[in-house]
Amino acid sequence: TSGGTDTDDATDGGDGELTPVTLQLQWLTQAQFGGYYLAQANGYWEDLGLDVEIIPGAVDIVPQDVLAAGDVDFAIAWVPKALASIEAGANITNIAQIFERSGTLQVAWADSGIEGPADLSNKQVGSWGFGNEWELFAGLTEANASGYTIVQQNFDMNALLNREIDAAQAMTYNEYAQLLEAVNPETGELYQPEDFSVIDWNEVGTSMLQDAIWANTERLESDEEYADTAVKLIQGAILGWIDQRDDPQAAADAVTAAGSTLGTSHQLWMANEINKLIWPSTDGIGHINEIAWDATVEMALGTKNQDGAQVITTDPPDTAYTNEYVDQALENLEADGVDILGADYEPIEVTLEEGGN
Amino acid sequence: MTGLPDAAIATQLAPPAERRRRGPGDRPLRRFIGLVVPPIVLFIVLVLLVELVVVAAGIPPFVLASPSAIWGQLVQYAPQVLQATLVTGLNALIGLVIGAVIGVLLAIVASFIRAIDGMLVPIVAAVAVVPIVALAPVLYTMFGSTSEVARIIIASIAAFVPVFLNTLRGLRQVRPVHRDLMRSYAATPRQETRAVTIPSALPHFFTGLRIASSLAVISALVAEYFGGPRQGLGSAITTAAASSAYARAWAFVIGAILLGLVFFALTTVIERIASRHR
Amino acid sequence: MTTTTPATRRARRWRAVLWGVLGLVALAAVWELYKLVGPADGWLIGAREGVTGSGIRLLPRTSDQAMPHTWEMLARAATPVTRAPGALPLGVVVLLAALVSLGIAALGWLVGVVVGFALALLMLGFRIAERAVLPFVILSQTVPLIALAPLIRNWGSRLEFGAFSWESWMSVVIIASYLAFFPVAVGALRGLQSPEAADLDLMRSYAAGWWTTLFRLRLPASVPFLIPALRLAAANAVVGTVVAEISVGFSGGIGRLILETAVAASSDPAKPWSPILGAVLLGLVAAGFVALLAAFLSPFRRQETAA
Amino acid sequence: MSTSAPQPSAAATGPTPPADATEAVVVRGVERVFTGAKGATVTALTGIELTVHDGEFVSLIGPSGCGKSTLLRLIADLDEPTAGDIRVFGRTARQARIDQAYGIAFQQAGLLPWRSVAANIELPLQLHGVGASARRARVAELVELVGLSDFAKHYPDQLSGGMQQRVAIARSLAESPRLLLMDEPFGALDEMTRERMQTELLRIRAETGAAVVFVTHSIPEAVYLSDRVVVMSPRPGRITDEIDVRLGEAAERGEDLREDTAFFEGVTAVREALHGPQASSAGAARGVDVR
Amino acid sequence: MSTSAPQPSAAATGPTPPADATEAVVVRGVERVFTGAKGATVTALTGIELTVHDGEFVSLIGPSGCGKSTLLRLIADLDEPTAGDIRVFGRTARQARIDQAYGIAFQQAGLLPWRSVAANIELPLQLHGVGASARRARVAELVELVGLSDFAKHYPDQLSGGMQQRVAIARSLAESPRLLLMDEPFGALDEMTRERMQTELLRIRAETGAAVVFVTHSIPEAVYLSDRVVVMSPRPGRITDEIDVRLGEAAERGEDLREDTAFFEGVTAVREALHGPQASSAGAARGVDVR
Ligand SMILES: Nc1ncnc2c1ncn2[C@@H]1O[C@H](COP(=O)(O)OP(=O)(O)OP(=O)(O)O)[C@@H](O)[C@H]1O
Ligand SMILES: Nc1ncnc2c1ncn2[C@@H]1O[C@H](COP(=O)(O)OP(=O)(O)OP(=O)(O)O)[C@@H](O)[C@H]1O
Ligand SMILES: [Mg+2]
Ligand SMILES: [Mg+2]
Repeated sequence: TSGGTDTDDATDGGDGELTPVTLQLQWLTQAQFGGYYLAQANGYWEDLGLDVEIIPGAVDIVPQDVLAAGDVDFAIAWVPKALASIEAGANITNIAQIFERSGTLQVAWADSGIEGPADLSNKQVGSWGFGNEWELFAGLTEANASGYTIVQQNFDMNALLNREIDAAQAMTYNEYAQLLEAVNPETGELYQPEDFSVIDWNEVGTSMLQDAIWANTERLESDEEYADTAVKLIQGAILGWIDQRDDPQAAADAVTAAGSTLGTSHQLWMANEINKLIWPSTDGIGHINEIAWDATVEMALGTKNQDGAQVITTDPPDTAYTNEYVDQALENLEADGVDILGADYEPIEVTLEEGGN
Repeated sequence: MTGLPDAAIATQLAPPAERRRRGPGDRPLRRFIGLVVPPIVLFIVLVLLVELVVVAAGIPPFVLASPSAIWGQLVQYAPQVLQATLVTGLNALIGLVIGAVIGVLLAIVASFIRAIDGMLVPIVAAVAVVPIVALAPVLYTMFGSTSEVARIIIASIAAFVPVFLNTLRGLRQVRPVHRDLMRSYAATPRQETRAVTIPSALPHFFTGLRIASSLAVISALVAEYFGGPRQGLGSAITTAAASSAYARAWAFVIGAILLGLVFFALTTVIERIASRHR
Repeated sequence: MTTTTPATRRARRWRAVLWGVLGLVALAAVWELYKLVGPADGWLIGAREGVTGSGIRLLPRTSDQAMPHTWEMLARAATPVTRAPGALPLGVVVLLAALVSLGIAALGWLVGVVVGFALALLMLGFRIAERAVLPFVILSQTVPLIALAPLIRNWGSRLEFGAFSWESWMSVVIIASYLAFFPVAVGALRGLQSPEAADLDLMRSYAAGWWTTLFRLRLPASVPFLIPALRLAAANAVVGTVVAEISVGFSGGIGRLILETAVAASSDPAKPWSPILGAVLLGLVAAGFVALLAAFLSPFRRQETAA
Repeated sequence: MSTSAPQPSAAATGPTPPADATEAVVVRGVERVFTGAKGATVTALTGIELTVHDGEFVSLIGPSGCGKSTLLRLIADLDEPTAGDIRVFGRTARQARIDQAYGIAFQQAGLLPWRSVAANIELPLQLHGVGASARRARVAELVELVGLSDFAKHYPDQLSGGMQQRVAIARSLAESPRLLLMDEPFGALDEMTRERMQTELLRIRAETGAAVVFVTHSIPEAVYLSDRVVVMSPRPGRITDEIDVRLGEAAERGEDLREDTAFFEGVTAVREALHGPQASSAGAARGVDVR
Repeated sequence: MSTSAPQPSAAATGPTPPADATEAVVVRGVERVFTGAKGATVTALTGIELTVHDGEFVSLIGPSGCGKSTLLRLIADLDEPTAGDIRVFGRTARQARIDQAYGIAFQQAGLLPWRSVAANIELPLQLHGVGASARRARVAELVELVGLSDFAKHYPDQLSGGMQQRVAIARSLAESPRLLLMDEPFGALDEMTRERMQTELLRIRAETGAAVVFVTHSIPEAVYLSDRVVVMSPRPGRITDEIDVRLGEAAERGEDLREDTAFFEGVTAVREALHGPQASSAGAARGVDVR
């Protein structure tokens, strides 16, 4: 674990009165949120005087709306989706951009000849919907692709494996692993990365910002204690993420202990892949890069989905993000000598087992 | 006797009982007004109430869309709503037909062969309680997720249960006096089936069909949440809701409600015609 | 009248069970048989050359991924969920989750029954209410749950007083009851209206009031209508619970397991079948409970057997 | 024509004031008009004048739709007249109902299927707060009276139609009413059971001494049972004749009475009052009876 | 005691061989034993000897459960005897059914509710392949015969009970059978409609000249209609008496016959055969009738 964090800087910790906080995730308990579970398991938040309840997401849960409605104190959400909610009237602020890179891929068979978004023209393209499709549409728009058909993608990758669709949406840390855990009936062995060709939106240049911590704008402004809590929440979470960086297995174990039934190797793969999205960090984990933000906003304004709907039609308000709280948390941590950049981070090698088990 | 046989029937409104309660001289127009006006009045009151609450309490649109906003979206997206309704409606219709045909065929077989009936009991009971959400992903894998087949199958499974149970009950409810009559005419089994068994079972079949119609619509719609081509109401609702466009989501929901209403009304009319002389 | 002795009745029940088991075995046999003889990629018609995913598949694929062997499903249920030390067999996890869901479904059923009954009483008492409300009771079931889930969640979370605070399972209960109340409202109304005019005249001749008539006549008379309604409500409550767990989120139940194991469909195809079968079992158990309840109410169901 | 003044055959009953408490039922100038959905009206009864003396057995007979049931329902206050006045033991019909001054039985026995024979009989007692032990005692008396002591614990579906009717009669007697109202109580029974039930009813009535208003379609039944037969005719429903047929003291009337000449004479008298003096033959019988 | 040899009252019927085709129905030594669920047996009929001559009207009367319906069903070959032999116009019952030698009507009119009156009446013709125009002609005759010409296009639910029964009778006459089997066809009708229907039946029968086996509970009905009344008694079901009551040529019997002394004598004779010579009074009437 990262050095010296569990020592002192707990300002008002220890005297029993913990502030209750609720944090809404955007999907089920899994290593995608490992940092939060580690922060909880290792008592970082408790040390800071917070009693954080982590609430897993579900199919119809829109975390940023839950937050805006006042049902929870903080929420994890992707930026483009949150921008849409802000335009719909949600009064929320991005206070920490945990993931620096996008984890979304469009995967095709290696023999399909699909190398970039332009090749998706006239193809059957899988997508999950639920607001997870904007990078895909941005890529398609930018490459002037046409004639493609969007197919609602299931939770599994069978549509691609059965060659019903030409390219499937996949997160590096989840669905992509599902492909590599499946047995190739021709060889009797697991599929190999060489069997697939991958479009990475980070490389194409239409990646958008993903997992961020969101807070209620109004409360940030009017409620000092809430603002204080925001800092502590970020600070504790960062410690958790650092633990995951240093020991992905610990993260995998923590989420399994929290009730996830994903296979063991799959879980570890996910923890490792998530690390790659965070580390090494350019400005310190959580700091919102203005250029990346503006790029995301610009694409959100310019992209239309198959119904012709846009993510947003006008620029988001200035309150849509702030580095005020994350910077303070980073400052506190740096003072304790915590490595918030992970400059020499190296991912581990994970071997996927059949079925992810 | 089986898992849920009478359930489906007994809990539905019985038009004949309703009819008998009315006085002799009740004119159709009056009856129509009596039937239609109260719900419409209630509907208008509810809509106004919601609008008032939303406006007065300043409820944000991502919590509850105001009726006026929904109407606005409905007008704006009318072509899409219509298109999506047609797609889902067609799936539901085909599913309903397939489910009804299989239900009737199996009911006929079960009415002839007791063993088959006994074997179908647990299967039908299980099919009656299986959540669609659980079945959908599996069916997409089996039948592919680029065609509407899996959705149609889900709709037909949902429609199958009430049609099967009601038809089977109907086939068993041939009155003994009619059986005796047929025997006294030395009628062949075929003649008996044609002249007595099928006409006796017909109203029961249509009752089953009416129940099945609503189930087929809602099942075809829910199945869209989990895969398949993205054209129907279910996909549109999820997509809109996920981007916090709740007013748009509700515009599609209204399409869903209207679709359910049309199916229900049509099958009710058919049922009434079929059981007119009873 | 045909009199049935307990012995013959028991024999008949055993025969029913036997046939039921045979039916399940036959179903499994059909599954395996089709898997054996069916084309691996199913039967696809109208596929266009070079267009991925075109055509309509009329017969399902038989690949292990699409149709795992029945014994593989069973074997998967017997092996632990994950390789994590101390992990329970998948089947046990499913059963535990099913138990949790059963509790929630039972609560949802109860709420649904109470609400449904209250509505039925309202409609019984006021004819105008029946005319105005009944169409909406029917319409309510065509509203997709997804449209309501956020509303229920949000409004629930606003209810907070004293030590009480809204938990996610309560949203699940509400959604389950939303599906459960419908058959009860319709069935109870018909049951309460079932006494004949002569019976009502009799009560009037005794100068019995509305409530006395309700308790002494209408309620007992409604039982035969109520039992199937309750059974349907139980099935609906289970379906509602599973859907709600997936939709608005609740950990620990069978719905969540369905969602979680769905991702294994590509790589561990037997795994998702366990919670699916668990959900079916759950529905059957719920129906069984109502059957038990029906047995307790059997004195009020004499007219059914007599009819 | 319609209000042909009734000629009560029992002594000492001039046109007394309606409040005379010695009469079981006094109906004065009663009319009942039903209003249909679109304002069409059906005159079910008009100008009804009827007095039933205490302890008297009066049958109402007439073709279907002549208003027999309607008249009985008016007396029982299950329905209200559009004109006229009804007194039961000197009280208004409504008050009489509330006071439980009458017992009533219908064509369908109308037993509650979920209650045993005993529980069905004690229903009215229970509703009026009679204590459990008093109820038990009364029920024992009543099942004895109708000859069903061995069946007290049985349920209606275990009884034959005739036995069910006996239970219904026992129930109508539960509160020892001085007036029994019966609307074709034996209409659903087969003829032999029916004859037995008629004999029983006479015996019960002799034991209780109650007045009875009895609706029937059957001429022999009316003649066999009644002190007086009131003949009604439809469109609009009115009383056309009253025939005194007292064949003898109720308790002494046995089965053999049915083979008595006086009985056949009574039957013939009522038949003629109903059909007119020349018995109509095939031609008239072919008249269409639309429901 | 059980097989008291019947003494047919019509002339010229000694113990002829069973195959005598001049007799409508010949029942010889018939027994019917039902086997219950756990092997218990019910002897519904035993030692039945009965001959119905061509054109004769025979009523079966007896208390509930004495096997009247069972006997009729055996003659109709809707059920089979466990012993004995039944001939209908010299053929076996089965052959007679296949040859459509009889028409049948039940207590429930048993019309098919989804067929109009005309379509109900033509049902047997249709089943036996009679051409459409021939059917139409025959149906026209039959609705005329039962006085329902104006109602041919109506549906059963639009008719009164009496009209429905007339349709059922028309249907049973469709193929001009020489034998009519009727199981309480008027049992569900009210008494006045019933009397009218009886008169009609006599007329129809006179026009067609068919033999009739008629099951009834009603003594006056049996006496009014029949040439001969066969009295049965239960446990086990057997024939105890046969009474010749021919009141006159069927066609000439009118309503006034019901007020005739001969009629009352017939009623008394049948009553005594049923109940024993001393008409039983209250005590016996109280006997329990379990279904
Ligand atoms: N609730 C009602 N509304 C309208 N008309 C009615 C109502 N009740 C009875 N009538 C009419 O009043 C007339 C008399 O009916 P009632 O039932 O008293 O006849 P009834 O003599 O008892 O006939 P039945 O012998 O068939 O029982 C009939 O024409 C009937 O249609
Ligand atoms: N299918 C059957 N199985 C067993 N027992 C039967 C069956 N049909 C009739 N019985 C018995 O045979 C006896 C005669 O019955 P049947 O119906 O012929 O009497 P019935 O004289 O027509 O009586 P009712 O006047 O009530 O119609 C009864 O004891 C009855 O219980
Ligand atoms: Mg009446
Ligand atoms: Mg019978």
